[in-house]
Amino acid sequence: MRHPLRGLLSVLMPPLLLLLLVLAVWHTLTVALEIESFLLPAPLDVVRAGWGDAALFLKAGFRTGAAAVGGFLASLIVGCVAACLFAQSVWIRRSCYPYAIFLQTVPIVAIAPLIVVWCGYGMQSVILVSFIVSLFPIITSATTGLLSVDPDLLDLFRLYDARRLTVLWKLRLPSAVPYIVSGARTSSGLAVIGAIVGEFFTGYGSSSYGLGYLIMQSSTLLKTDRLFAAVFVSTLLGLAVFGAVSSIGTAILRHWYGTE
Amino acid sequence: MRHPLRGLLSVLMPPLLLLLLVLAVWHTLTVALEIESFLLPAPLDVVRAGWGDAALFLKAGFRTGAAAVGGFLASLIVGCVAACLFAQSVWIRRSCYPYAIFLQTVPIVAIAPLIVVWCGYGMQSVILVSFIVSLFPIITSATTGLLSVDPDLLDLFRLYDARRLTVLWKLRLPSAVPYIVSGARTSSGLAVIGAIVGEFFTGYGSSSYGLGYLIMQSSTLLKTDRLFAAVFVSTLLGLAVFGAVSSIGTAILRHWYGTE
Amino acid sequence: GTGNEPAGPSADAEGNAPIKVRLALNWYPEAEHGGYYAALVNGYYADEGLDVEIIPGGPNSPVIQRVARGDVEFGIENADRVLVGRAQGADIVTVMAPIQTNPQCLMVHAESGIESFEELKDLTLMMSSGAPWAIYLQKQLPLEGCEIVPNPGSVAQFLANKETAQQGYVFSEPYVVREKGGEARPLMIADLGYNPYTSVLIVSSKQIEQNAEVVQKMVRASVRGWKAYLESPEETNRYIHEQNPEMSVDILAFGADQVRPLCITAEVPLDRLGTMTADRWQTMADQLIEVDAIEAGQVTPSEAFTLEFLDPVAEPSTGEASTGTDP
Amino acid sequence: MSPTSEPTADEPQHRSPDVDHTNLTSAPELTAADLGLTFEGGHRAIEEVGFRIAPGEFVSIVGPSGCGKSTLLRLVAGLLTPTAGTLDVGATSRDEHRPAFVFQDPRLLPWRSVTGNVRLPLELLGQTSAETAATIASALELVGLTGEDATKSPRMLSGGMRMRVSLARALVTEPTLFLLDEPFGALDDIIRQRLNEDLVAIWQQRRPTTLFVTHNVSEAVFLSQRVLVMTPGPGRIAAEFAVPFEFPRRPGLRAETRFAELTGEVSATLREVSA
Amino acid sequence: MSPTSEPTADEPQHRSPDVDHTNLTSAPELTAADLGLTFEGGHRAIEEVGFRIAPGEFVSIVGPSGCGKSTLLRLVAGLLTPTAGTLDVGATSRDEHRPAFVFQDPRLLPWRSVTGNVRLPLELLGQTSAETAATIASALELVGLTGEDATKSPRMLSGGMRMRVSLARALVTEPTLFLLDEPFGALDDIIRQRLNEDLVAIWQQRRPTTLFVTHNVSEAVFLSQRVLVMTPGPGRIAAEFAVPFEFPRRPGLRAETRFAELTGEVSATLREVSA
Ligand SMILES: Nc1ncnc2c1ncn2[C@@H]1O[C@H](COP(=O)(O)OP(=O)(O)OP(=O)(O)O)[C@@H](O)[C@H]1O
Ligand SMILES: Nc1ncnc2c1ncn2[C@@H]1O[C@H](COP(=O)(O)OP(=O)(O)OP(=O)(O)O)[C@@H](O)[C@H]1O
Ligand SMILES: [Mg+2]
Ligand SMILES: [Mg+2]
Repeated sequence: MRHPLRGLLSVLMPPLLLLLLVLAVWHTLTVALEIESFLLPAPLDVVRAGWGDAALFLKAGFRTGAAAVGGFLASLIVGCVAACLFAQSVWIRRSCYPYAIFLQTVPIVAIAPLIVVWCGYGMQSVILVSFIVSLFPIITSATTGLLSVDPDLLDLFRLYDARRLTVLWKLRLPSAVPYIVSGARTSSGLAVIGAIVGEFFTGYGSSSYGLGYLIMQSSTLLKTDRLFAAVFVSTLLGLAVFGAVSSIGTAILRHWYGTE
Repeated sequence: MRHPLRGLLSVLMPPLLLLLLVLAVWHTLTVALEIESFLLPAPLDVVRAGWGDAALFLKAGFRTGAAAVGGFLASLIVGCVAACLFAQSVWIRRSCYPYAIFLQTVPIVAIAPLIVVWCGYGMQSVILVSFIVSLFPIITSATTGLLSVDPDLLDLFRLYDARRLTVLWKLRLPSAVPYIVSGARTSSGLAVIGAIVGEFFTGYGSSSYGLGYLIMQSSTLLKTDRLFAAVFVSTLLGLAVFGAVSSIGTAILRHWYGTE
Repeated sequence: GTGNEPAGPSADAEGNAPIKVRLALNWYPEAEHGGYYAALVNGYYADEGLDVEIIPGGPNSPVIQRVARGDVEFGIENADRVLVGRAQGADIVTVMAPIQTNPQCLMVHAESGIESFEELKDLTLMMSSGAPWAIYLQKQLPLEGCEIVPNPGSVAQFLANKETAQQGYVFSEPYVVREKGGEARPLMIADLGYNPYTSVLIVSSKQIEQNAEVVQKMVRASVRGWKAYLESPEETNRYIHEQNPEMSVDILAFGADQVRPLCITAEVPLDRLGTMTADRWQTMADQLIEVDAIEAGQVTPSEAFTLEFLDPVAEPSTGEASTGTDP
Repeated sequence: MSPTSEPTADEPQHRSPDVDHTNLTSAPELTAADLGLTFEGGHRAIEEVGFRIAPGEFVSIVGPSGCGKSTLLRLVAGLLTPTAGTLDVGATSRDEHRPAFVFQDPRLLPWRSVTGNVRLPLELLGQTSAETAATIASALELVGLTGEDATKSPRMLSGGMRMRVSLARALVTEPTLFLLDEPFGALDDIIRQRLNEDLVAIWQQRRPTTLFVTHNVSEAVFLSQRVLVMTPGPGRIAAEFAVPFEFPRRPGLRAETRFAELTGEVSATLREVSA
Repeated sequence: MSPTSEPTADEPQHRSPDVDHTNLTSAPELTAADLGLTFEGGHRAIEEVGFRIAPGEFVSIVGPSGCGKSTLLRLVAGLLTPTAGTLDVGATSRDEHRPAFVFQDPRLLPWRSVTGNVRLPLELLGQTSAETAATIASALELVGLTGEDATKSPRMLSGGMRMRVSLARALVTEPTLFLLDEPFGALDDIIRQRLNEDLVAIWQQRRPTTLFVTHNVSEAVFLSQRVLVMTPGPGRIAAEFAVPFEFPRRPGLRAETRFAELTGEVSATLREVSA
């Protein structure tokens, strides 16, 4: 009934149209309001800056992306495990939430020296920062999910004196999937910004750099066009991770729950 | 049956016990491993640094806290409104999510000049940064919630040809409350770190300062004990906002859904 | 009110109301801004009929952007960034340069025995590797076996690991290192030949066109302030400490000591404080082109500064020291 | 009529002569021809269903579990779109003959009290609270819920009470098209029989076109003018029975022989098609 | 027995002499005295309930909607804790006489197929899939679900099918204590009567102590050895009736006069207490 190419087109059209609109407004802004290019570069300049150094941006994007994906996966696993612990009792929750919150509210600049001393400079530290930054949403949404179980189903498990672990594995975790998916969506973006911030403080030198370095450098040199090109790549990165997480999440939800 | 004071005590005991344990381990670490105090100060030093300047930390905490609360509330409102738009159609979602992700993945350092130039230094810019940082979790969890509606209930509304707005207001939004609460929990911590980072880049200069200034300068001048005291205050701040959001959320959930 | 308040603005000799101007700093208030604060504290600005508000900065303060847009009238920046800003279209002009020798340094541990850049070998260098001076340094030196990593913003790493070198400002980081029981030897970047003026006063060219008189007053008072600061910084330091309480009076005193020889050099004695030369601006531009910070032909170094507001008596007769157009 | 004869849309209407026509609102006529529905997964739920239901007629549908009764009702309500055949619900706009639907599972909004849930359709139709309070109270009374129950949240209700709330929610709009999917499944006999009688009374008064799905053959016969029997899935209409008893139907009817005979006949057919 | 006489725990058991004792597993005895439950909000659901149910006895409970039948079953299952009186379910450990419970709402795990849902209790009791496959298949067959249905997800089931899955889930563990909360509420008469007969057969074979809540008086009489009638909330036991018919009970029983008489008597009492 539907041509596959037309399907793809209809998927891509609206965002592209909006993109064009946004670019037009942005362009008009820079021209009409005479916004100086050192503040907000014209879209064309950004494209030119990005295109001119495409290979470099791509490489940097890949490096940062790899760290972000690593940090995200670590958060997903550790976050779910932590949430399982948190769901066990209100005491554990009360006792441990402060430490989870600490991880979320601590500025990376404050703990960067510790991280570097213990993990050294390089990818592993960038992943660690990305992990720290993206952990909390998973913990909190998974915990909420694990606790929002249908009480009737819980009764069913109680009837058979199911052990906590069994309830967790066979009831709470599957029920929490929609919440975990929602948390993972949030985390995916945070993992990317976490990797970039990680590169600011613990990242690579200048010979092999990620987006964090490009952003820092362009900002120092006031090369706003380059800066925005790098930010654009990081957004693309965020979109890619988010898109992947969303698609997987949607597939799981559709398969398991028949909901969108 | 239960003495109220005993109740309070039983609420506070476990976290306090764990805190003591953590402090003991931390202390032992700094002593046994001979970790230099400029890397990881002993807990006692941190307490001393904080206590000695309690008034100052309190004032800074309040300033940052006010900005964080402002940013959080703005996110809550704007995030819910955006999610309502996102829930209207898959096209809007596809078209607008990239921009939401942009806000999450853009390093504040990259847009700080724009913010400062347009909003000036001070509280309003700090609130703006806190808002930008804490917006995404609300959008994504509220959107998930608005879309995870019981299809049978949706049928009920379809029967009466309820307008989109009515479905949104009377069905989707109430159904999404548990998701919004979960998103708000995540946001609360992000709003605090957002305010701190905001103060790094768009803050009040230094005469009337928040935690961001304290953290930045203690870090530069390697006053690690003060740095950790400031981080501790920011964690307390995060806890306070998180606690408030959680309690309100739990109350709403208990009232509406009878679940925890 | 601790008695350290700057002399309040008062009506000038002709009885005109004081002119409000804002001065944006590029960092938290420190010794590198000492002269401007001295002008405020000692009432030199007020003497000129100016009501100056000094706006402290911090990391990544957009000083050039704000000055260029006219959000603030004056700003403090470093000379290389002025050129970078001009290359990006910011029409700003430097009107005085108090610190002749750039305070940027690379600290090594004293016990390492390293005394010069050429000896840097097998070290971890912590520096903002994207900054022009850092690129210049990398181009100039072999840096055998050196690993360059981001500057973490604190000297903790440096203290923890003897095999490191770290960037710093000569009047700040070495003090912190000493305070924590280390001993750092600063290697001045200026000695490599990369030596942009520091803490220069910038304005937009529009400001010069429209309010030359105000600029003149500002420069005059600032020069006075710097001279005063170099002589007796104590009272000013106390005021800076109030503005930036995390900076102790001691470290500010150390800073003032360090900044003095950077301002008063063999070429520039105290009475010519604030002056600049076209040669150095040209060199700076060439170096920036060399490190790819700007492109050739993007800036005309002679347009980036003017000496017209500096005391013409003290100037060697190079430029046409016109008094500028009346507003 | 032989139970194996296929009903067609052209068959004559069975209308009892003793029905009260005074209060007759114009109710829709329902016509289906060759109606079929295949779910997305490929499961054929109903197939080649044809019927014609006169305005104001009360028709019951019985059939084995899973044969497609709920699916048929959802099609009529416009909640599903036919994948084959045609369906005419006799309305030019949805507003004209808006169906009231009692779902098989009594889904209530968990964040609203009983009253709030019953008020919902009125709100959706744009009526203000002031004018609705009395309507709601009388609907709740009709289904046997007390004032105390009215303030309870759905989680505090028993299964039967939830079903009654859902019934009250449908009754409150005074519909001209009434679709009931086993509304009395979870109710005890006392309340069930009382509601049967009330339902007949309501129907007589307002004469909505009514489709009533039930598992209880004697209930189907007691209530309706016609009974449709469906085959196991994919459901078709296997037989239809006219119910020639006069209205209003009194409880005594159940004890009469002609009632037992017809009920037995329908049951036998049902058993036959189920086998 | 007069319908108004209060039952006591000391009353003699009614056991038919023709029950098959060969396969008798030891089933628990249930004793309640002065049992009461008040919900946290202050709502008294049941009050002063006393009974004694012999090991292997089949007892039905009827009563008006909202009278506390489900609550009583949940108390017996240990899902609620009595706020007054005592309840002895004749087991020293929960493992000993683990109740199988058919909930009034057929709650299934939405992420498991029909088979997966039925397998759940076996998994929870630690049995491996290999040995359970046959058990599950036969339980599904018993409730009339096909192999095709077995792979469906709960969302694709009709209301009656969901109820049957929930029944199969309870049957699969071969329990000694059987608690059924209107398991046949959403089923058509055909399947309902077949399941009635199957239930009697299962009970006869394994003799679990059985508490059966229903709205259908004739079903209660057909199935059980004793029928308890409860008052409207707060529920008490208003009357009890011994059912003296022999086992196995054949469909023909429903047509007999003594059946109609007893059913009539119970219905009358029910109507009386409900009024
Ligand atoms: N969680 C609860 N909190 C407060 N009241 C409750 C709760 N659950 C049930 N009730 C009340 O307890 C009473 C008995 O409920 P129960 O579910 O036992 O009734 P029932 O006899 O099973 O009714 P039905 O036949 O309609 O299922 C009802 O009035 C109900 O409103
Ligand atoms: N969403 C769906 N996707 C696929 N199959 C479905 C779906 N909903 C229902 N079915 C199937 O369609 C058939 C008819 O379902 P329906 O709910 O109409 O039965 P019913 O006659 O109402 O049964 P009951 O009396 O048990 O309620 C069933 O076999 C069911 O499995
Ligand atoms: Mg159905
Ligand atoms: Mg019940």
